Amino acid sequence: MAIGDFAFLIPLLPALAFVLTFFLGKKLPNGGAIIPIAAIATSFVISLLITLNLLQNPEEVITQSYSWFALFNVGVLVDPLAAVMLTMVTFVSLLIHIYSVGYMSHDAAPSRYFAETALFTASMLSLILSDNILQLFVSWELVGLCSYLLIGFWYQKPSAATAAKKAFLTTRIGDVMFLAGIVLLFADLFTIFNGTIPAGTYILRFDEIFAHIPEIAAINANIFGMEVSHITIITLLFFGGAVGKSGQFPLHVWLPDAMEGPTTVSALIHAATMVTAGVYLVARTFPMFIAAPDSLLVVAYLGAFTAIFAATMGIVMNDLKRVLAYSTISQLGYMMLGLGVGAAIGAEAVGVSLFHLINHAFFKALLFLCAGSVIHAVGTHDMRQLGGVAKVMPITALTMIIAAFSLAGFGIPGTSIGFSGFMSKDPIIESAYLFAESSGMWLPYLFSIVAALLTSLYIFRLIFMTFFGKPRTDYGGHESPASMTIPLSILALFALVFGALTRTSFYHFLEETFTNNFVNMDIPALAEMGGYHLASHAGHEPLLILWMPLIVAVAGLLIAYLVYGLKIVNMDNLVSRNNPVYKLLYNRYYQNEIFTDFFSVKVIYEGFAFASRSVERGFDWLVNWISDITIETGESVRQFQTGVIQTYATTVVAGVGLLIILIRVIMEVI
Amino acid sequence: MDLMLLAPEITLAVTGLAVLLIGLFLPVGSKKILGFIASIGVLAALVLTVTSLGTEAMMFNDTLSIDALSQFFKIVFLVVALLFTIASIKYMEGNKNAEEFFSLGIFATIGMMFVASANDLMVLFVAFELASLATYALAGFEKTNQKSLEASMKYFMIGSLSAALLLFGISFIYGMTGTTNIPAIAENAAGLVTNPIGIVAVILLIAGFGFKIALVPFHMWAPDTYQGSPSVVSSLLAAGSKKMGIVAAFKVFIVALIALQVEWQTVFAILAVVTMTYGNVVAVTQTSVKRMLAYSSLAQAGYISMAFVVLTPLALSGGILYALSHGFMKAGAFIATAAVVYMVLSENKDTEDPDHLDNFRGLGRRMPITALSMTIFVFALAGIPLTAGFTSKFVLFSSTIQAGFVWLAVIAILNSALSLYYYAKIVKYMYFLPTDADKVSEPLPYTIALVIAVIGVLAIGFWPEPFSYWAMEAAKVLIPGGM
Amino acid sequence: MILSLIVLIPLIFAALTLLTKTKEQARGMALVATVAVLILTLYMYFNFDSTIATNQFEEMYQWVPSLGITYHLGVDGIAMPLILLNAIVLPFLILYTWNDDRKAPNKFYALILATEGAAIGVFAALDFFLFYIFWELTLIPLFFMVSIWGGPNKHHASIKFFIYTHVASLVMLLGIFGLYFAAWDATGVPNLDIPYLLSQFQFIESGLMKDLIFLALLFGFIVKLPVVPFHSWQPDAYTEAPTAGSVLFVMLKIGGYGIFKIMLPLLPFTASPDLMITILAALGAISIIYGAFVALSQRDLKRMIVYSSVSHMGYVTLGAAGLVSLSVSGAMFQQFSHGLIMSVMFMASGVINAATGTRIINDLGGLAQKMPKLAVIMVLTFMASLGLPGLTGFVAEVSVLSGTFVNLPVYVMIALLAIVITAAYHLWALQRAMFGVFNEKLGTIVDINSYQTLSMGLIAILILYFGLNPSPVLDMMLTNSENIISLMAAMGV
Amino acid sequence: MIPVELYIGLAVIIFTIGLYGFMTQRSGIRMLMSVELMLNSANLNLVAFSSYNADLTGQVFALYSIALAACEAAIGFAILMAIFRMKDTINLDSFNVLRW
Repeated sequence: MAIGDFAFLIPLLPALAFVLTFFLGKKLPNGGAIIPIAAIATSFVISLLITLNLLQNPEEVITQSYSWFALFNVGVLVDPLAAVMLTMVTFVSLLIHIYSVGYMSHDAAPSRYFAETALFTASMLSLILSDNILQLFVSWELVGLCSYLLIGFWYQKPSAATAAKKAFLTTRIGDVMFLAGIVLLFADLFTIFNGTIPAGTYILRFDEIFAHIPEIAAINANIFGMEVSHITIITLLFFGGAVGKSGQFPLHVWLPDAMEGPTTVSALIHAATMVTAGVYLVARTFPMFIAAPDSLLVVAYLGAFTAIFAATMGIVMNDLKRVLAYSTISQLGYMMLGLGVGAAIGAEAVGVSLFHLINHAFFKALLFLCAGSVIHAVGTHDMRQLGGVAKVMPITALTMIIAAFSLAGFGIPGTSIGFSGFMSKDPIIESAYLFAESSGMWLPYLFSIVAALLTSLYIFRLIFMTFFGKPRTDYGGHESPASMTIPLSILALFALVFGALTRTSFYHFLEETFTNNFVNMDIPALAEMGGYHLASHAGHEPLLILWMPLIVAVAGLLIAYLVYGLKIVNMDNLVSRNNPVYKLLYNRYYQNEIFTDFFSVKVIYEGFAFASRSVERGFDWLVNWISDITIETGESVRQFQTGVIQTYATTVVAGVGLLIILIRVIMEVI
Repeated sequence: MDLMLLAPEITLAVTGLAVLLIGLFLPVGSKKILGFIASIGVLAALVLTVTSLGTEAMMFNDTLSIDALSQFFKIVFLVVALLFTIASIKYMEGNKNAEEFFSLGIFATIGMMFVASANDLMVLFVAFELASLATYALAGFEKTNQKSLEASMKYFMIGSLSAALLLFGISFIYGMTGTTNIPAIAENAAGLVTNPIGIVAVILLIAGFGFKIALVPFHMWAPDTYQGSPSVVSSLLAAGSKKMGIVAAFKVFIVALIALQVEWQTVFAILAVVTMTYGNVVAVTQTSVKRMLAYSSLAQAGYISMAFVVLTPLALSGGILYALSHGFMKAGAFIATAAVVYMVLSENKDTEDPDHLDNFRGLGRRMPITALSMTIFVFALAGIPLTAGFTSKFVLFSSTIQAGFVWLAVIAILNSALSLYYYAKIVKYMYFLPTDADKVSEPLPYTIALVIAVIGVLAIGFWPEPFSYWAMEAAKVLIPGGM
Repeated sequence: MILSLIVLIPLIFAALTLLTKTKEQARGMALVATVAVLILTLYMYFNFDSTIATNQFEEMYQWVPSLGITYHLGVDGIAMPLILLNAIVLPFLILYTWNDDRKAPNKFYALILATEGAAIGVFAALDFFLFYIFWELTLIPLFFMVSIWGGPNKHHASIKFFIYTHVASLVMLLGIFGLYFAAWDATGVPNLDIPYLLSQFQFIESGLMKDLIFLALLFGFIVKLPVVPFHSWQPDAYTEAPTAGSVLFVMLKIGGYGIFKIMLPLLPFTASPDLMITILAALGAISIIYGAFVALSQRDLKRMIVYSSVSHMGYVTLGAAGLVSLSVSGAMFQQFSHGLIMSVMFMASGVINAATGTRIINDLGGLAQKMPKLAVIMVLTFMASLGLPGLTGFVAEVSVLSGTFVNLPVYVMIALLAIVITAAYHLWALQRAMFGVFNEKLGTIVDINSYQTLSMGLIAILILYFGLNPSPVLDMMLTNSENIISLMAAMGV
Repeated sequence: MIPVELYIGLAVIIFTIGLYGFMTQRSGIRMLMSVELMLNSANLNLVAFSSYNADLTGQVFALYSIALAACEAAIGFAILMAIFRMKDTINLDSFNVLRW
């Protein structure tokens, strides 16, 4: 039996682990952590074996489909794109689970924690190996549910409950767009099939979708007088979903608040599972994006903007985890940018973006786990109260510094020397340059460069404020136990060398995704349909462009060192409420005021909901009015019945007279 | 001529006279037996009528006609009379004038029965008056009760006026057609149609019958009389004598005056709508149950009057079936009220309004059988399925649609829905509002009458076939064309 | 015979239960009856052929030949799942109330059984007379239920419900009359058989008549459903009803059933099918979004659930209007799913009300700490209600939305807007009521008892099961919707 | 021969007088008398028509109706007597306990 036949076990084992841990966990040591760990480890092994097999035999893509209900199916599709994601997710998730054993040892309900994280992982794995868009959406939603449960893990804390709700609702806005995209796609395919779908054909499976891209593209809708292709609408709706899940502007507001959960959950969300789903979705449906005019440009612009926008906020945050949260948003922007520049470099963009996704997973997981380690030890995550932690927690400090270098993208261009982050971020910026060159749109490239500077600045600010200098408060603390430091070290190793080791083979591997025997896509032809002009990707950029990312990274490091290490500038002048720029950044561009207080509360809740409530009262009033008026009529009409016999007689006589007259008149009329 | 065809009437007459005579020689204490005799007599007459269903004959120079219509209505009257006599056994307990009460009731019934089989305006008028005169006396039977007297007085006065109107109308009909025989009038109708007096005569007749049916505006006496009379008498009036007006109107208008069809159809359309709406709207605000039932009776009369407007065989059979159902439902409801009134008065003799809604509080616990029966009756009156009320409404309203009178059906339906409001109010008082009062024992005669009525209501609801069949046969008498 | 048994057992046992003296006898009797119905229904379900769209297990006896009334029962793929729903939930409902102390338990359980019998009767009836009888009979036990065991405003609520829905039933009755006589006049034979009358509708000549009949029938169904703006009886009745009453209310899926069973086969033959489709779709879309907004503004947990029900019922009409087999079967499934979800939600709100004495969401707080079992079940059902995949609500919603979009994109977009709002009020309620700091003012609170856990938990598991594997009920719905749609395709609608 | 219209005219006049009396009088006795007037006007009609149509039915009818009027009067007086015993008046407009 081929290893591929076990692919369905990859999500199923963690799902099973969820059930077992949920019901039995309380009775086992460590909340039954061993169950999900074993399950995910098995999944990891299967994923790894499948990936290795695929590396050798690229044509052995795994596809299995079973009918689910009506016209829909459930199935497994493991192509190179899915394989690398599976491996990464299982691996990072496994490490986080192991780390959590120590981290959650003091918590009241570890079994619930492990059950939910197992389900979280299972959903993400199911999302990755879906062979149809509906199953992907189903898993996508389950990921959202798990994030809701985990962010609100400490539900006793009102702030946690609020943050969980906010995360769910904000991503839900994206989800609805995603669903709308699916609905539109279904309707188009249904129409293309003329309403009769042959048995065994599942029209929402990726191969069917991709096979009908030209026909979908041919359908036009008229929106405000503009002729827009349905494929553009569908891809933009899909991207809307990705914006929500992957925390792109303007639906990123939930991500920083998501820190209310345990730090390990943040690591899972930010590195392995949830936020990468959006990027994965765009990568998965890349053939549709590239066939859609303008959709990729939107992806590129929004990605680049998010990268710089989030980075600006990263430099003023004082909360350890919040800095990392904004960093995640910013890095996700890079990944989106990497996909968006597919408008210039074609299918290669998927490799470029995904490579950054993988590397980011390693160093971001590492950053969060280190932060968790620090928080676990010292009990606070306000950087202003820390300082000199490196002396107390050397391993944590070292691994975190490695992660920081990886995030900032240190490495030597043109060689295989550099941190993982460098190996993957550099190509994105380069591609952005290529994109700018071929299309004349320079803004994404400029944004990506400035964001790189800011990235370096905020992460080293964090390092200097946390690990160096003198302790600002008496926080005590100790190095974390081995169950925590070992995962840290492993992740650090990957953050250090993974990029350099796999760089060349990775791109090659992923490029196979759209030319294998499951979907045979002619990407250039599709690009033509979308109106994009592909440029060849070769390293003949000017030297300055090649070195630029490193230059800004070093610059960021230096500024951080000067300001926060040597303190040559008194920050008190800058960091003040009177500085409008600082105020703007510190208040996060007043997003909370705009999105939460104004839009959600004022417009939706107090506006629409209460307007509807008034209408509802109106309906109620109408019904009651009918009843009241009847009773009142009865009250007044009954007064005719005076009880006096003469009145009665008169009524009878008048009735006779009236009827005679009436009947004469009516008969005349007739 | 076979006198056996009149066996039910003869049986009743004999019973009535026997009760009257025997009563003269009985001490007050043993007058209870009179009720049993009367009940057995009525029951015998009922059995005789039911077994003779389907016979057709003409008697006494074509002045009496035995046919499906007359038989059906006789059954209605006998059923009501049976309920009345059984329930009265308790009501008359210890009353020294019991023989008068029972014989008056029986004579009234005989009058109604003769109206049902009358084939001549003269017979019809005399029988009409016989029933009226007997019920005037019954309504005022509680001579020392001001309400009873007032009820009787109003009933009598308006009744006399109506009799005069009716007779005046009949005299014109006679003058213009030269006959009082009902089918013969139809044959000689030419003079009626051309003469403007014809319309006046029609209106006068409508006023005369409308008084009995209690159609607005000839209804003014009805709420007062139903409320003031003894409850058992109200049951006879609402369930019995009202139907007498209906059957008389059926005969006179549909058979005799068919030539003036358009005129009286228009009048009945107006009266039906006004009556049902007025009855329901005013009933909503009533607090006296008997008065509420009186207004509900108006509304029901309005529904039945729709049969005159629609005038298809199905509509007539609906109206006829409705008459039977209404007999069970309304008689039952009044008898249930009588039981409550009896209970209230036996607790406190001087209760001001013994039939006030407040006295129905917690009846579900206090008098479970009465309350359950009352619930069935009011739901039946509202037209809830599996009761007689639904079956008859089903036939009647559906015929309205069949004939294309959608507007009439809509008004009737809305009225029917409105009526649910006050019927449900009675149920609410009986079951949902608490009371501290204790459970009381329910008098057996009332209970038996109620059970009979409930059986009737449910039988027509569950197994409508025989009833609807005979109703259709009866309708065919009026419109020989058939379905 | 089996169908008659399923209908009559609850009714007969209702009468028997009325005669019992103690709570123990009454609830035992009720449990026996509902379990018997469940077993018979399961037997019927497993012998049901879901590949054919015709009526199965038919029974037919003459009843009132002079009016063409027969005692005609039978189930098809539209009715079967709904009977199954009733049969499944009712035993759990009895278990849920197992330890409750209330006045007149014999009446209480008798009314539950009567409602079950009447509801199943509506689904099984194939004669309009019988159909209408059961239809009206569902009203009375619920009227009593609300009036006797209801909340503080019970009298107003029950009478409003009673009369409002009675008006609708009567209007529907007018529609039935129209259908009845049109066929009678054409053929000269009275017949109230449902399949027969549905097939005769197309021969009515007057287009106006056809539209009037259609609209009259439709009015009866949408008030029962209910859809905005004919829903105002519902919030009061559902809210004031005792928990068991609320559950019985949601079990009464007769409005939607009528739409699928009676409206859709008639739709292509009306004079203006497009107008009718627009009416259905607009009512559906408005209900979805309006219900969601009003639910968002509610402060009472139970009222919020009720408005969420309004919102969900919009999918039924919207999917029916979609006229694609996927959307129609999705709408049917929505009925099934909604029945399961809402019953647990009402049970949960009932438990909370019993434990804390209030249903005002802001007065609650942190209940999850004291009632962990309830919290788990509640989160699951709330998620199902807001349409989370893997649970029944999603299957229905996605089928309705994607199917309907083919023909009616605009209305689907309106419905899509509501999804976020739907999520918002569900999550808001969960956050305020279950999570956060425990409100100490609520005093000592114990978790749900084992009967309640069992009943709510098992229904919740069914929600999960049918969400993951809807085919056992969806397949028969699909068969019937395809049948309806192919009929329409033949008419060119 | 006197034309039948004159009889009818007389009957209508008597009937109207009776109606007027019935509506305006408060005394029960007078109201009864008004009723008698109306009934007799109808009788007059019947007899006139009978003679006009050369048909005896009308006269028979009139005899019946006279008898019935007597019965009616008997019952009426009985009721009025009971009323007088209770209230010492036969002014009927003082009886309006039952109303609305």
